[in-house]
Amino acid sequence: MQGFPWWPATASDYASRIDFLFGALLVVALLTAGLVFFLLLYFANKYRHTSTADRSGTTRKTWRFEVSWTAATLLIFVALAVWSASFYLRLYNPPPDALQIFVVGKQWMWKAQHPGGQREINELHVPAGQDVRLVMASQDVIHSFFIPALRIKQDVVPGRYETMWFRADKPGRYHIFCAEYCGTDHAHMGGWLTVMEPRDYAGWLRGQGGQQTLAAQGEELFRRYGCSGCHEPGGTVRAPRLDGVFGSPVPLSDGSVVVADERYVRDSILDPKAQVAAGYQPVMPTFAGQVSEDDLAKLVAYIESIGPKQAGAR
Amino acid sequence: MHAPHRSSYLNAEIGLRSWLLTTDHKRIALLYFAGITFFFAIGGLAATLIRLELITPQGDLGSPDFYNRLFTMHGVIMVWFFLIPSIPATMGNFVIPLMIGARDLAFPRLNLLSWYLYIAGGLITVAALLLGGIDTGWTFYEPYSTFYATGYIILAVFGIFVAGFSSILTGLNFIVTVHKLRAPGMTWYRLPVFVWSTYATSLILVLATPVLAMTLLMLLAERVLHVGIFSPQLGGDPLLFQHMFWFYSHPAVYIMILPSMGVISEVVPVFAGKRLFGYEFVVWCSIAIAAIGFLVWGHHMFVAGQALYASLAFSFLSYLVAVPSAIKVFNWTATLHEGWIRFDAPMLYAFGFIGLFTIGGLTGLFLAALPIDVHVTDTYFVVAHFHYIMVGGAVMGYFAGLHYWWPKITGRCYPEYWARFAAILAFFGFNLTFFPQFILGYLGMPRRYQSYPPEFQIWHVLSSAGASILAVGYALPLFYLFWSILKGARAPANPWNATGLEWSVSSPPPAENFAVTPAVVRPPYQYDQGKPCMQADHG
Amino acid sequence: MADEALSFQFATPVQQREAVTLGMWAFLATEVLFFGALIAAYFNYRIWFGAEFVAAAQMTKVVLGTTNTAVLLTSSACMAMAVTSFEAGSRRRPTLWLLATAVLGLAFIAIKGFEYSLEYGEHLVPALNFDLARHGGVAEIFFMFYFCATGLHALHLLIGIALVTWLAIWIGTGRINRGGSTTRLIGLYWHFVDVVWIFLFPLIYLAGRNG
Amino acid sequence: MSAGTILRCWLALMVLLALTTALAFVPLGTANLFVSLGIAAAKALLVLIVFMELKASSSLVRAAAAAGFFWLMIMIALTSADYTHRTDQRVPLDTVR
Repeated sequence: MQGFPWWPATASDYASRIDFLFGALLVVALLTAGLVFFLLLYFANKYRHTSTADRSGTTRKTWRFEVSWTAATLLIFVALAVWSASFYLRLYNPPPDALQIFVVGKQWMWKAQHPGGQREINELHVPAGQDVRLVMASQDVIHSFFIPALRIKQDVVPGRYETMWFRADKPGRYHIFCAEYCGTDHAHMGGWLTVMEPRDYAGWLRGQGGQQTLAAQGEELFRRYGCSGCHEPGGTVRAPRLDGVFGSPVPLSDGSVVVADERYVRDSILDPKAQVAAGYQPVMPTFAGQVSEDDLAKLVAYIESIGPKQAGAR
Repeated sequence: MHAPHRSSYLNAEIGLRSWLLTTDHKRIALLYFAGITFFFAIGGLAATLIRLELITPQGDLGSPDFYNRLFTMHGVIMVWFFLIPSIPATMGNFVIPLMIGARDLAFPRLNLLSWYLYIAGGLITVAALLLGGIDTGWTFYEPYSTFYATGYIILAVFGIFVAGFSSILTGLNFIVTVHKLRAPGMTWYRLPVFVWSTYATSLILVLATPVLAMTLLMLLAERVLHVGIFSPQLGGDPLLFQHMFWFYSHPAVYIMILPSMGVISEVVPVFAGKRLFGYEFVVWCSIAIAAIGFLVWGHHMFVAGQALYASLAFSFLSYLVAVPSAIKVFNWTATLHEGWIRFDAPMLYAFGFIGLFTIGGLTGLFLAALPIDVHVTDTYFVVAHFHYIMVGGAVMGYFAGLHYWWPKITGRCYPEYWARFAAILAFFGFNLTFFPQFILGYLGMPRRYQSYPPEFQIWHVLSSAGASILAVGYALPLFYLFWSILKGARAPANPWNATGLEWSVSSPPPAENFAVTPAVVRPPYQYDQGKPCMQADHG
Repeated sequence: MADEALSFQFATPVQQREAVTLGMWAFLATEVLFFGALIAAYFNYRIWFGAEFVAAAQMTKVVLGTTNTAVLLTSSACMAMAVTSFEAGSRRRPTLWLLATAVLGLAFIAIKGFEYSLEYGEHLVPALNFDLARHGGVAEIFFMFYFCATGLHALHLLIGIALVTWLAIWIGTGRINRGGSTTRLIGLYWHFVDVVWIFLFPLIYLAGRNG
Repeated sequence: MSAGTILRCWLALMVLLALTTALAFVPLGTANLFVSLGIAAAKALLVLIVFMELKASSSLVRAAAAAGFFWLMIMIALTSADYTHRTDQRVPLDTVR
């Protein structure tokens, strides 16, 4: 046993702010509970069966109490709701130039792929002080990527990408857990997040060997799966060119417009007939069941790499 | 067993057949007591094994699959076969007709059918659990439960489906009874609060349970036929399952806690010898909880991939539903003011309830706060929170009611000393079991883990130690209550100086409840200098 | 469902009648939520899948569906006539109206069965012979909804037909007399099954007919 | 509930049925759904009020009749609050069955 741990490790500024909110709620809770418990014990003692305390005030009107404590709790609760919601919105606004790492969950492990092509299992290395955006998918059941030290978690629902972002500040090693029950070895589906100084991180990346970048691997797959046969000039079938598409709005044949993000690219590979770009025939075959989540990540990274230059587009 | 001297529902007829085919609400309540005690024991056994396993960080009591089956069994049995029917089907069945001055529920045969459905569903599910168990967790999340889980899921889900109809029929019966069978003079504002709470519970039973039935049917269809409904592998959306599941299962929490609140609202004024403070507010808060309780289920899905706007709305509504609960706590506390407070066992359980429910409710505020929920959902913080509500709240209320009405039900008094001891033991055992789990949860310990990082161990050890105390606290009543049936002193008609109609008939009540339909002349909980003023002048 | 006999828990026949009526309506509220869960699922998938889901609805048989709606609405009118004439004290007329109701109910089931057989021929039955390559996965989910909803409705209707037939025999042989609630309660159930169909009809048969 | 009322109600139901079927083939865009549901609600109300005698029933029975539909509306409204705001519109089919 390792003593009495009272508080989880805090690895980011966001985590400290959540701790502050938690502390504020704790104060509200302690005050309320303290008041109730004090009154319970005080009354229980003062007005016990055998005591001779004065009981002449029983005819007082009750509605004034009722209205005031109803109003007070309502006000406090609404204030808390609004305050906490403002934190939550932040989780939904990832910064534009975050380092993007693909994470795939499967029974029972987490696999990560870095932009440089480095891969790791049940480990995640990230640089300190830099925004990191995780793009996550699941191969089988619902998992949940949970890093207590960062106070964040996100369920990963199979069949779609879920994203989550953070900026860790303090170098160190922190737990990663799977928080959504996923079967036999659910308890072992975890690992370690290693936050490193940027310099160490660069060294770590180099030490992982000279793989191709994720995008370069994706380009290879782009040819291997025959995508280039149609999506590049000179193809036999008229298909949209993909240069510069990523991150920009795409008009669809049903009149609506979507932004070509990771989700759109992924869905277009697996279920191409669902959202056909305007002016094209729905002739692309589905690649569902043929492309693994790992390869999908590479293809998405490739499409992203031939998108508009990062600085200008977003 | 010595037969009571007077003629009562217990000896009006004899023989097993007269019990198994009875339509007397009091006898059916006792049948439910038997069933519920049986299922509580099974669920409790599973809980014991879980706490035993968690003493050490490694998984050393059986395989991970064994552990997964254990907590599924614990959850399924406790939720559907203990907590949901616990108070309404036992005490509700027994005292509601007595409280409103009726001779029985509106549909006595339906009441019996509902017991048989409950037992049939329970036995089917227990059979599935014994044949090899299921490892889905009580939530049956898709797509795990359709294509990845092993075991007798079809059988277990079918058992829950059958038991659901028992819930619906019970709720329906109570609604009609409360509306149509009240004695003359028993106006709505003269109803004891327990009747109001059970009525509010019945609304949820009738309106939410069918959604569960349909959801489970679709789950079965998907697992049996391999055709997509919720499973993403077959084109469906697993979040739709979660929506439909929680549309039932969140209000189900109020099915568990509302009757308990009703019991406490009975016990507190009686043992404070004083009118319930803010009666109208307490009863309307019950209705408000039942209604708003339907609007908050999405707070189970804040990290599940639900749309941002939906999460914001559900968070806000979750704060709203906390308001009526808080008002009730304030009113119970205020009732004590200037009372003549006695500390008999039911009152000790009631004190325990208020304390634990307050903690459970306040931690609910943390979970309704979106960013805190992101951190602590699916951790032990949630486990601790809902055990404070369902065990600290609902089960404490169950024991409060059991001790309060025991003399009425059996005509016997239990040993007061042992009962107080058990109440205090359960309170401390409970806190030692579940308070450390709040800390564990904020530290990041996920739920449903058989093994865990060693730094969490100390809190698990404390929790398991508390669980052993809690187990004794829950087992003791079994012994002294059984003893009281054999050797206990005969109970007078109104041992607690209560005011309700059920206390104006003999203990145990006669088979027909009231020889003459009582005429109700005043609201409940009226005391004059601590002396009860009965609701009806002659019974 | 003992009729004019007053059960011991009730003080007056009026109280008994009001209680059983309220009980029936509470049961119907349960049924609304039971079918409603399915309909809510339909709405959400319609939002989520968009045009593809609606397109699948075009494969249903609108002529048969509309005919069946007319049959069921007419059966409800017959049921209402049965209740009215029963409460007016007649014995022969309610029996005939009830038999008409049951026959219309059976006609509905027969048309439904014919429809199912057509769908089987078009490989539209999930789990039995659904042609995924031809119709697509979204259509499969639509037809899963279709068969769940219409199947459960047909089950309710079969129960209704059995009740109505039983009632016709009992009234015809004079075992149920004026004053009891049974006829009215079975009527409520029958009309409710009709109301469910009234909502299923546009969702299943009329969706996507113009596009 | 006289025979005449029942006949008139039946006629109205038939007219509404013909109307809704005809309108379904008129392109109105998303309005088609609401028109057909509106007519369905009208038909259901006719059945509820006339055939099921809600017109002559106590307010308690009317409340019981409304409760189911009201709670169903809650369920549809709050679930669709999620579905209409989802940013992921499709879950593609993958893996073999």
